[in-house]
Amino acid sequence: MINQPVIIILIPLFFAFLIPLISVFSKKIIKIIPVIAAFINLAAIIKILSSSSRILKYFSISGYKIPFGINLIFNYQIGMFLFAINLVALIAFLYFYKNEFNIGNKIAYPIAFTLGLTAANGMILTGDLFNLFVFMELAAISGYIISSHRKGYYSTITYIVITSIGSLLFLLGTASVYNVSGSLSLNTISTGLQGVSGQFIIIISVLFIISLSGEAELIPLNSWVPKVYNKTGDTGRIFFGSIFSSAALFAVIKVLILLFQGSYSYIYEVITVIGLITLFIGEVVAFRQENIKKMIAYSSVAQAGLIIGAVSMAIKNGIINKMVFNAAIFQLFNNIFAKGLILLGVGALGAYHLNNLKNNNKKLLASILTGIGVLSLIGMPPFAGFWSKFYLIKALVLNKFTFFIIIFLFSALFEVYYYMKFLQKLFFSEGNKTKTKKDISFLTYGMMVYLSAIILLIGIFPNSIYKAISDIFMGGIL
Amino acid sequence: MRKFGALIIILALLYFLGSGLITDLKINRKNNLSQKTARAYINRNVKNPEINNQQLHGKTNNENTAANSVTAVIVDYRSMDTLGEITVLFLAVTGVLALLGSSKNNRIKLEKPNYILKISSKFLFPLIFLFGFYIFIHGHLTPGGGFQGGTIVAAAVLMMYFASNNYRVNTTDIKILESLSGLSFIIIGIFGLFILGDFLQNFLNKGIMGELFSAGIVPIIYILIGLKVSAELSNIVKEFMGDK
Amino acid sequence: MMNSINLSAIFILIILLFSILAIESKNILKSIVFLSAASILTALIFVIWKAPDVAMTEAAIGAGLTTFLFVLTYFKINTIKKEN
Amino acid sequence: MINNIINSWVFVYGPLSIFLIGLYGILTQNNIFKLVISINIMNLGVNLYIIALGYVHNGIAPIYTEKFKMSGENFVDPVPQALVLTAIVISVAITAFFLAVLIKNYEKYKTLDIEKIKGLEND
Repeated sequence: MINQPVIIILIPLFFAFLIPLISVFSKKIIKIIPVIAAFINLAAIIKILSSSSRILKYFSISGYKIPFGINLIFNYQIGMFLFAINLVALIAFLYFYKNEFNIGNKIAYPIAFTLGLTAANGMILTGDLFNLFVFMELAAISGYIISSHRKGYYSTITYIVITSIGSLLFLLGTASVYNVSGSLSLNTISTGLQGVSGQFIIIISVLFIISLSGEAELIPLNSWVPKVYNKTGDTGRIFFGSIFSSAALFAVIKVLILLFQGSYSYIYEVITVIGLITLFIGEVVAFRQENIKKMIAYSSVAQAGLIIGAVSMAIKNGIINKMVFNAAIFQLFNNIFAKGLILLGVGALGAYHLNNLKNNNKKLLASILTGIGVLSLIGMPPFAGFWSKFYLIKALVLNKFTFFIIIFLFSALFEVYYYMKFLQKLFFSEGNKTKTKKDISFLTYGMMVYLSAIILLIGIFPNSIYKAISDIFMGGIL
Repeated sequence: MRKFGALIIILALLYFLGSGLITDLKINRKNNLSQKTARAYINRNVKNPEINNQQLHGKTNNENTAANSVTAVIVDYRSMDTLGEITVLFLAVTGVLALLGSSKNNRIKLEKPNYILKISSKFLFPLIFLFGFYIFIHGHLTPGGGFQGGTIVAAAVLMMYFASNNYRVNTTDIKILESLSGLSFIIIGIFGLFILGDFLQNFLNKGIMGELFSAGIVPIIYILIGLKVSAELSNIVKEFMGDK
Repeated sequence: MMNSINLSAIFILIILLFSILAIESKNILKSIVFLSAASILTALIFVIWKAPDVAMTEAAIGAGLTTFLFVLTYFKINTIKKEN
Repeated sequence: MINNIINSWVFVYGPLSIFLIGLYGILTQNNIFKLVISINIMNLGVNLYIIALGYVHNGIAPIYTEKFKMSGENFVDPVPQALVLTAIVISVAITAFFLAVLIKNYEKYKTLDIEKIKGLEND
């Protein structure tokens, strides 16, 4: 009974609702509430993981079976994903607890972060199209609040306008799908859509892709990304870069696979092109940035493009090329940790601009740990990112996706160059400005060490993790 | 120039969307529901699909006895959406609080509140309040429910703000109310999880359709939603009036 | 021949007109009023289309509360403007 | 024939054009207030579109009463109504937050014009 995955959504939700009540009595305790929520959530995930299988299972809510009630999808692999995301969230909350709690309103931001975690978990778990919309809106609103954390009001406005367009398009698509197929459950829609004209499918897929591209940082609705990353706080950046974007990418993959079931090849061809364009443009623009926050933002956009491009490349005529698909999922998984570590490091070092960076012996350990994240992201051995990129290239070469490989390698060159520039400045630059930021706390060091240990562990035992998360929708289509 | 370009984009989109959607949407509107999940929601036969053409109003059944089908969908069949929805509202209100709470501005002062409004608000306030409560208590029988009733309560609060420059809403009460009603929603859901095995499953006696005390947890949840929404929207009104 | 569909066709045309006016009008207060009117008409269409629940919500939230929030924001902006 | 044209206007093209007018507003307007209004207009269009999808010819409101008490009545579809109810509440939540950000933004930059704010923004 307690093994229902709905618990993973409910725990942070419960604590978020608890915060106003607690604030009446004491404002000091609020600080620790998000940490407690994420911690209990992690424990719950481990408990549920221990009794789950690798086959995709549907869990009904309010007692009505598919397609009548809302359902959650869960299996071991999705549980691993949730574990990763909640772990990074716990670390982000700890960072917030230590460094950023005193900025801004002391009730609203803890609530926004806690509910952001709820939304991310919900986006990953839900098996219902409209429920996905609700969780996307929840993620969006907590994103709005988080992005206004350091008074970046104009970036928040851009973000609101763009994601509102996206969410309305999603609503249009959802309602049309319901009218034609007669249900809202992801796994029954595909049968309901049989015998529908190709034009309708094109419109629906365009609506879904455009609307989901807002949260998932893909072209065309991603122009908010650099602005928001530039203006939000450190915790907010970890949230956007590591938690929201991964959850949204997961939701995109879920819709692509469970809703369209791999048929309608042209959709996937178009998405591959979108992904590759996003990848290339992201890397090229990131290459030209001097502002590190914006550089990471564009790099994050590029990663999203790579993952979605590879996933849709893997699907052809209702058959999924398992090698490419699993490698892309592995890349998504590693990205959660690598980007979390980099953003944590950037926040801890206060390294926001390339010209202000300088070699600081006191913070050498933090620099090295950030370097581990960067090396993992650009795919250097022996870190986790190397293996996912290696598997991806191997799979692409074996399947002769030449065009993809060319663009991938070409943009990887840009990526390696600008991240190397970042590392070079971090370790060897004398720096022209003497700006001292307060010392990095022991807790922050601990979190960074922890994340880099995970990255290193995945790097040493890539196969076990790869196997643990492969065939993520087993039983759904694979 | 920009307007002209935008106009062309809009027209192209209208053609693209309209022509693509219109063929499959069955716009003659006949026999629209036969293939949909909505058919089962209306007939209340999700659990026993073979039962058809029975009298529902004035009788009991083991699935859902809310006379209003929209309420049945919102609070029972798709109740997870509603939980998400009130969370969205809760979060937005918290955000408004965070932003406007730190605002330098003072309360919007009316130069001289309308005399008639000032006098009549004293007895209109409880009436509107009661009307709001009526709407959300009868959500499972008549049109309306927690969201509509909550808005009406907030409208009463708004009226009080316009009637007097000295009126204030107690923030602590609002916080406790919204927190407790949200928590109770989750706790009722968890009761369902423990008693029957699914989150938010209806574990109470279903009663007879059309009566006030029927439909199990549906009216309870709708009342909680109503309380939460009224607290939250009153809070929004308060913040936008600049009252601190 | 004024059946419900034809009636709603005309209402939709009026809503379209109001929305164009709301966007193109130079005065913000006028825009708010046009938006509110469009919202009320939408609620009316919902009644015609047998959706009383949604009509109530739209009238209470869409036309009522949202309009008030707009107007209050407009007042606030004006007070800030005057202070400077 | 004429019925078909009216039907397609009422159920698809009319709501879609209201939605797209809102989009036009977002593309052309510089005033942030107008952007909020445009988003609300888009919302109206989408809500109309969804309710229209649930409409049934000669249908009645989906509420069981003394008069309509048998299952299998010719009700309109309740699901789109539920979806729109959710969407309206979410939209008012977003509008309220947007307006709050707008006020704070005005306090910061003293203008509502996007182009001017872009000029004032520093990195």
